[in-house]
Amino acid sequence: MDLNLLVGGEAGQGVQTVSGALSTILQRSGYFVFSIEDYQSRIRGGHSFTQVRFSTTPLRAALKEVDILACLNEETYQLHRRRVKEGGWVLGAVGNEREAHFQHFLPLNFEKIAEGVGNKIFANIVAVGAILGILGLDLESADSYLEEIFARKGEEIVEKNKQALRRGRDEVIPYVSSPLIEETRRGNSSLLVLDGNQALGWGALLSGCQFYSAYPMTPSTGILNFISSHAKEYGVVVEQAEDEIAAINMAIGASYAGARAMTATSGGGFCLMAEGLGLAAMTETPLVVVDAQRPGPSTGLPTRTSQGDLEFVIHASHDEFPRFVFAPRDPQEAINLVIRAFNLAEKYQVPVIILSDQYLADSKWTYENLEVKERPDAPQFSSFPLPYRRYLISPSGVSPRAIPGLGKALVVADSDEHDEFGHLTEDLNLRVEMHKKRMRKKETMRKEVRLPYHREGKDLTLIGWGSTWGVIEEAGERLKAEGIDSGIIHFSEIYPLPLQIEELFSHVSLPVVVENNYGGQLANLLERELKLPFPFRINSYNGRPFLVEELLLKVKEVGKNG
Amino acid sequence: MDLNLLVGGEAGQGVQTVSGALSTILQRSGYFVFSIEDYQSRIRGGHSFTQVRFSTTPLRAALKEVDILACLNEETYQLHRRRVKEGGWVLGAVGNEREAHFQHFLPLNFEKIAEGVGNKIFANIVAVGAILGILGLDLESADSYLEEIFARKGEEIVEKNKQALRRGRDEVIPYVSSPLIEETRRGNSSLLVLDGNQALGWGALLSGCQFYSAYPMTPSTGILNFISSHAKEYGVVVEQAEDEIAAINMAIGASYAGARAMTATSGGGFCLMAEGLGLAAMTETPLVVVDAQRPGPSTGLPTRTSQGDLEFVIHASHDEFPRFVFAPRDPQEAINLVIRAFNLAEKYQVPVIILSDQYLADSKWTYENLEVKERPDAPQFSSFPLPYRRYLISPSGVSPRAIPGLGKALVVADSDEHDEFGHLTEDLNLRVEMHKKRMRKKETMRKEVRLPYHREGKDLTLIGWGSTWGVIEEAGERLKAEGIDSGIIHFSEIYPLPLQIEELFSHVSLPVVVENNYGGQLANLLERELKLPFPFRINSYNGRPFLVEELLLKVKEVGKNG
Amino acid sequence: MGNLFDSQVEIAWCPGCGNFGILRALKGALTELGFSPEEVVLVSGIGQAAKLPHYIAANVFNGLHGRSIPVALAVKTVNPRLLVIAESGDGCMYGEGGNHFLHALRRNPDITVIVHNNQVYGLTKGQASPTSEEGFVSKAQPWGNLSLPLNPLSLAISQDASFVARGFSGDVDKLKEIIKEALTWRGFSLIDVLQPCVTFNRVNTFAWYKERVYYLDDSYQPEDRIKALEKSLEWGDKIPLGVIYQHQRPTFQDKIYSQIEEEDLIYRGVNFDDLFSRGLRLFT
Amino acid sequence: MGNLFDSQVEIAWCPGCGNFGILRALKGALTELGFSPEEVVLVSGIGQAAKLPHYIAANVFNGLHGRSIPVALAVKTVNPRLLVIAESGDGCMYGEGGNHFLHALRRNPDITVIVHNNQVYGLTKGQASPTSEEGFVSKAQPWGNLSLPLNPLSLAISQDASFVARGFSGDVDKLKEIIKEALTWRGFSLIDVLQPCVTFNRVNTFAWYKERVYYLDDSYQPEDRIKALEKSLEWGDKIPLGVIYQHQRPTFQDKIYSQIEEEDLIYRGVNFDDLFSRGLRLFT
Ligand SMILES: Cc1ncc(C[n+]2csc(CCOP(=O)(O)OP(=O)(O)O)c2C)c(N)n1
Ligand SMILES: Cc1ncc(C[n+]2csc(CCOP(=O)(O)OP(=O)(O)O)c2C)c(N)n1
Ligand code: SF4
Ligand code: SF4
Ligand SMILES: [Mg+2]
Ligand SMILES: [Mg+2]
Repeated sequence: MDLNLLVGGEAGQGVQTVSGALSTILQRSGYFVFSIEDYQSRIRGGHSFTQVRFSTTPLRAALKEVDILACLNEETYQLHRRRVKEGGWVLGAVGNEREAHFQHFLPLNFEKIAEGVGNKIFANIVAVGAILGILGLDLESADSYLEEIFARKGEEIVEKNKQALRRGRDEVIPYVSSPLIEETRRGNSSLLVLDGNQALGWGALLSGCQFYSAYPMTPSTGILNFISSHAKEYGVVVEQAEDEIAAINMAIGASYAGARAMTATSGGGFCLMAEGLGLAAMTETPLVVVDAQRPGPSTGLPTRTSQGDLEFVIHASHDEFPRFVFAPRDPQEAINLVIRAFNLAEKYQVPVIILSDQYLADSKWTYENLEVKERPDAPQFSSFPLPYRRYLISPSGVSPRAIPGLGKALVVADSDEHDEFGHLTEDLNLRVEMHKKRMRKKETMRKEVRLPYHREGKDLTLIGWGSTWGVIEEAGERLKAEGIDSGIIHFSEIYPLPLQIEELFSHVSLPVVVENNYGGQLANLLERELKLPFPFRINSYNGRPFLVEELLLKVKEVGKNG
Repeated sequence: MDLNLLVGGEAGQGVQTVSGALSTILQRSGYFVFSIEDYQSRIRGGHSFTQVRFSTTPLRAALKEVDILACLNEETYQLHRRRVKEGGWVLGAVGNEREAHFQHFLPLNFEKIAEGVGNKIFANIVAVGAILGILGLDLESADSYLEEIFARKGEEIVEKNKQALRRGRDEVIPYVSSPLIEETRRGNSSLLVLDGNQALGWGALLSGCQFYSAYPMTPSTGILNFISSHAKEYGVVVEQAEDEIAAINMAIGASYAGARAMTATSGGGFCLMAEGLGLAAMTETPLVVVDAQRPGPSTGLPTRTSQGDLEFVIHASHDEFPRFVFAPRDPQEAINLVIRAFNLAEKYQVPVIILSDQYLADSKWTYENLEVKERPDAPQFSSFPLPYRRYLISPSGVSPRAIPGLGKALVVADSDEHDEFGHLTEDLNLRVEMHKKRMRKKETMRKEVRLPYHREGKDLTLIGWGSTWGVIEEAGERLKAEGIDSGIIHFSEIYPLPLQIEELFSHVSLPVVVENNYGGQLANLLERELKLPFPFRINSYNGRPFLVEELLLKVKEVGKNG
Repeated sequence: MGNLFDSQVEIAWCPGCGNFGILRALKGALTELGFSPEEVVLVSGIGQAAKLPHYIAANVFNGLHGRSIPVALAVKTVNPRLLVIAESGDGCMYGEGGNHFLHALRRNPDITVIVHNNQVYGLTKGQASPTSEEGFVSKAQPWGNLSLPLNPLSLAISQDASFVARGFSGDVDKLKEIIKEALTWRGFSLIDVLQPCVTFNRVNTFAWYKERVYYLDDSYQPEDRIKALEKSLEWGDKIPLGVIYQHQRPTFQDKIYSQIEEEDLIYRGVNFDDLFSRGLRLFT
Repeated sequence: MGNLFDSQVEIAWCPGCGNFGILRALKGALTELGFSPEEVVLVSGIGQAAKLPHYIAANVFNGLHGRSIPVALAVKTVNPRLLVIAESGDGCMYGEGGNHFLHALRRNPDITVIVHNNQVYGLTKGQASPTSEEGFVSKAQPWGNLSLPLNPLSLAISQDASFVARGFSGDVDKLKEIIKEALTWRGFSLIDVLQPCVTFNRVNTFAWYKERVYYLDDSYQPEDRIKALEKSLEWGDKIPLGVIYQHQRPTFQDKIYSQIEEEDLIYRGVNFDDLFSRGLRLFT
């Protein structure tokens, strides 16, 4: 069983509430949920929708074909009607009779029905009720969810929502001969639903992050909200900075003072952080920075998704220094990679950049056994011979790190080129040694990086990075089912590329690089590092994530030409 | 004849005055001069020196071996004595007799001699006099130069400087059996001496640049000073901004309003401009930005040279957009490339980045016939059908540009993704068309880019970019003289790489890429674009320019291994 | 309200938002002062307020978050015949853009800055802004905002800004009059406009403002800097509206043009041949 | 002056520079207050002034031009037991770093900000700074600076900064006393120090300052905000020195720690196992 629900309306009609409600109710009923959010950069009006897919087995991607389309307004119908499956359902006071060639077209007026409960604002919950009715789920989980989220608004609101839910359900019941859900499951309390932003925030909390500074910027703001909501419990200082420059400099200051520190932003804010990134590198202060990508250039499309910043973050800031660039494939990996990022930032005293995107940030995944394999390394601040040399020139390039105020060592950090003590220098031989020392870390760092996820396939190999893993994986499986033996290489740890990468690519079938950007930035990186051409590329840059069926079509097209 | 002078002392002793004096006097006496400046990031103390090389034929690089070393302090002697040729001269109250194995060791106490004129501050001019004496130049040009530059300090100071000059000359005369200058030339008034910053500024003036905003940052500040000093004559608005973010946003605003606009900075400031760069790209506002490179990361070495920012500026700002990246090889080309940059920025409505560096910025070149081949295109703001579509989707990607207030067109520019009229849009199909439109420009832009300077050579090919041209050229000639047939490929227009680049590289002898950075950034770019390995690289990152002899040695080493 | 400045673009604000009042007042002011759309340039940053220029038929530069002032300053300098207005939210102007605001006060460019001060970050969904009250609760500040609100008026007066006013979007007519004064003022003019955000600011609502605001009467002398500073500190039960401070001084454009002794840049035309021959004389 | 805070690093300032006085005063204040080097963190930006931390034996973070305040604020927050001083030039603090300065006033972190105000960009060789006088001539401003100088004191007081003072580097003893007051003050303290630059500022010389400065006497009440604003506007023939304004209010660190109810961050230690098990409960 694999069902796909789409609910749309305008901003302000509560589409996001629907998404939260459906995802949670379905999860609590024992299903694996995968949902995506599509919205505009405005608070009211326009068009937004959510897709909630669920199944009895784990899901990793969004589909194009829809089983139930619930329309809170006419536009939703016009925009999405072609995606409804033969035999699917359309709910809403939309379209006109002539168009009702669907098996199930129920022209429910959600707002009118909601008015029956007292206010049209309950229309979204009416829609949830109607959907649950068609699915054939009882309202138990739904009721308790409504109680939770509306509790702070008072008893009356909770009651009205429950009524709205029932009215919706009751409207559809007469038309439902057999409910869509065939396999009922008992509530599986071990299922977890979480989105990318929560996962990144959670990763920080689990890492013992003690300082988080950021300036709000979609789609990274959810991390700020999440960490703030747990700051008290975890003892994290969270500060909204006056701008991104302050945000990164605060994080660096906090890290210098001994705290694990992180900041997050999106591309535009990352631009402003570029100088700070170099400061972290030069002062060798551990730092974790999340760039939640959205389409650009410039302000671009604030609420859409993109993988357009890879080349930028690899090269950001003037002159050269080593850094790690990671891009988690899903929330579970996001948690793990953030922990890993903190550990490695500290181990090598370098900045680590985590590339997220709107798709990862806002989408919800479900896990039965969330695997958090990484463990935060306890920081080691031992004692040092005095006078303390912050930048001792060592074979590995890493110097023992002391924290100001925690011992007798005076810790001198400098953004200028400096001597071993941290004092500024104009000794150009020393400069050469210091630059080598910093760059030397890259060799060990390369060894640290894990090989990409790899599944061999004889006919072709789909290559991707970051949040596209799930959709590539599912497209790959469908290809296999159609007799095309497709393999996968998927990068979550992108930079530096691991040492054995050449070997891995020495026996790969027709490589097709799939990216959510125009230029094929991973493909370019591979061309440069491997000195091999990667001519077959699938690139999307409309601000939306790949859907399984679309990707499948595109791969087949390449297949024809390749 | 080819002579090399080195004068050193501490900051505050007037080494830069010596450099200006010697360069100008020698130029006015009819010689081709090439000088470099080496100084620390401080105003007094430390060590700084200038090297002034001159000849009867044009010069393009600095040498290691020195004919006359003039030491305003002991340190200068200790640091540079090994560079004095057999038979060369050492001047100054330095070293000790035992070390005086030079043929000509004159332990002159410049400060004492200067005190004879009234003040030890004239020591630097005493040294100039001594050097002129050894060279055998009469003091006519020197006198008139002193008159010019000290005029605003009054008659008395001019006189004392002239006396200091004579005292210096008189001290050495007894020891000069035959003056170093064999070929005397008559003053050649058509010889021009200029440094890179002047050239970049001059290029802007010649382009009709009407607006220059910048925040001071070494080594770009000389451009600000130069343009300011001519702002009145040329009618240029020059504004020192509160920070680099303001500087680039002002320049963009000015360009939107119809003025040719430029800004300049160094790497750290360029970081802060990255977001503005994307704004120029998204709003399709022409913009010229100079990045005068210095070693980093971070504050690094403010007064030293580097070619470390190439990869950064190619990828700076999130997501993708086309841009030109140019790097002039010398001041003459700097003038031409700035004019070209303004023309192309306007033609394609894109940002153009010019990479300079401290070496180019501060060094003085001499030209007999300065060739300014480029001509500024007069901007064409015609009339347009109304309502005006600022972002008309055109086959070339370039849309007709109107200027606000100069006609009936309402000019709407937007950093968000927008429709043809410039209004923000959430139409994702339109987004795709707009992104394609912008990216489409790159194809025509590639055709616009000129092939690198190329001279074939059978044994090896030295490859470089920007300010290293002269030293590579001279090293190449010396190799030839030694029987090694070395060719050269030198890029001044680096990005995008021109279309025919693959062809050019298809028949190139052993390529050796010479760069003033650690990683070999041009080599990396070539590897990526050509899918060919460039394993032979010569990289220097000590903050100093290559000297001819040093480069030669390094090339030979590579030759041994290659 | 059929108007020369009407735009076709659909308005993306929430119904009931205070921004509508500012839009009406600004369009009214432009019309009543007899400007035509081509003469007007609206420069904005990013945020809900920053969308306003799209809703007016005029020249528009909708740039980066926080960076409207440097753009506006340059536009006005290049073409002083244009009427240049920089307009954006409190987060944009006082947060991300605080440094440009501060230094514009020193320069005194002849532009008008209109700040839609809803004391919250609207477009990013409700975080505290620089002008949010201490204790303001949001998802990002569940424990309440820990900082004092910025006082933009005292800040401006402390640096001798040329014209400093406060308006209220709930009173379109009076706001329009203040805007007209600012637009005709020669020099930098700031209007901080109290603007209810019906979605994210449940503290400083329309009613909250309505209860507190009052207009300065004719006895108030906006030329006295110390009095103005004192007045600017008034916030709480009573919030003064109107022109708090004014002081004529030479504008940035006046000074620049007296230096370069040229026609307004954009109209002087560039004679490239002349440039060229002058240029070649430079070094010879 | 053999002193616990003596550093081995060679001083790169010009002989006669006002910076030496500030260095002496600061070292004196630290010694007299009985601090030890490990307890002190000096944070600076880039410029001549910003080199100072290298000349004192203490913990040092010499960061980016303009960005010392966010770093200092974070260091103090993470480890409130440290004495944290942000120190840099007028260009660094009020120009590039203007926005951080402005917003620090709102937060009131318990740090001391010392600005070496030589009214010029020293390290980059003499351009006008935000505090340069109108008309100040330099290579970058051959026609003279066109902007009004920033008034950092009025700016700070306008935002109710906790402690605002002005010192003069030519009077080391008195400056030392002011620094001691600032260092022991709980909350944000600003000392704007008039510092002659003997190389690039030929207008505001030692003699120029000497002739004009005077100390506020005991009758002056630094608690009155309006009086303080008035006093802060005094500049010209007479320039007041001393504590211009002070007003106790809760510090940023007080508020943060009352929220998170934890020991000072860095001392509480992190129990990773505990974090982990608490974390796993979060979503379940
Ligand atoms: C560099 C950068 N940082 C952050 C953002 C995200 N952002 C967009 S609008 C906004 C705040 C809007 O608040 P305000 O300026 O008060 O305007 P309002 O929406 O309240 O009218 C932010 C933080 C951005 N676009 N660019
Ligand atoms: C981002 C950035 N922009 C510009 C510079 C160049 N810079 C270094 S110091 C300085 C000005 C110094 O003036 P001030 O802060 O007043 O210090 P002073 O040297 O006068 O003590 C500038 C502009 C820089 N280092 N970084
Ligand atoms: S979120 Fe607030 S400011 Fe934005 S449009 Fe809605 S009500 Fe207005
Ligand atoms: S340049 Fe000025 S501020 Fe810098 S050290 Fe010299 S005198 Fe002091
Ligand atoms: Mg706001
Ligand atoms: Mg200064």
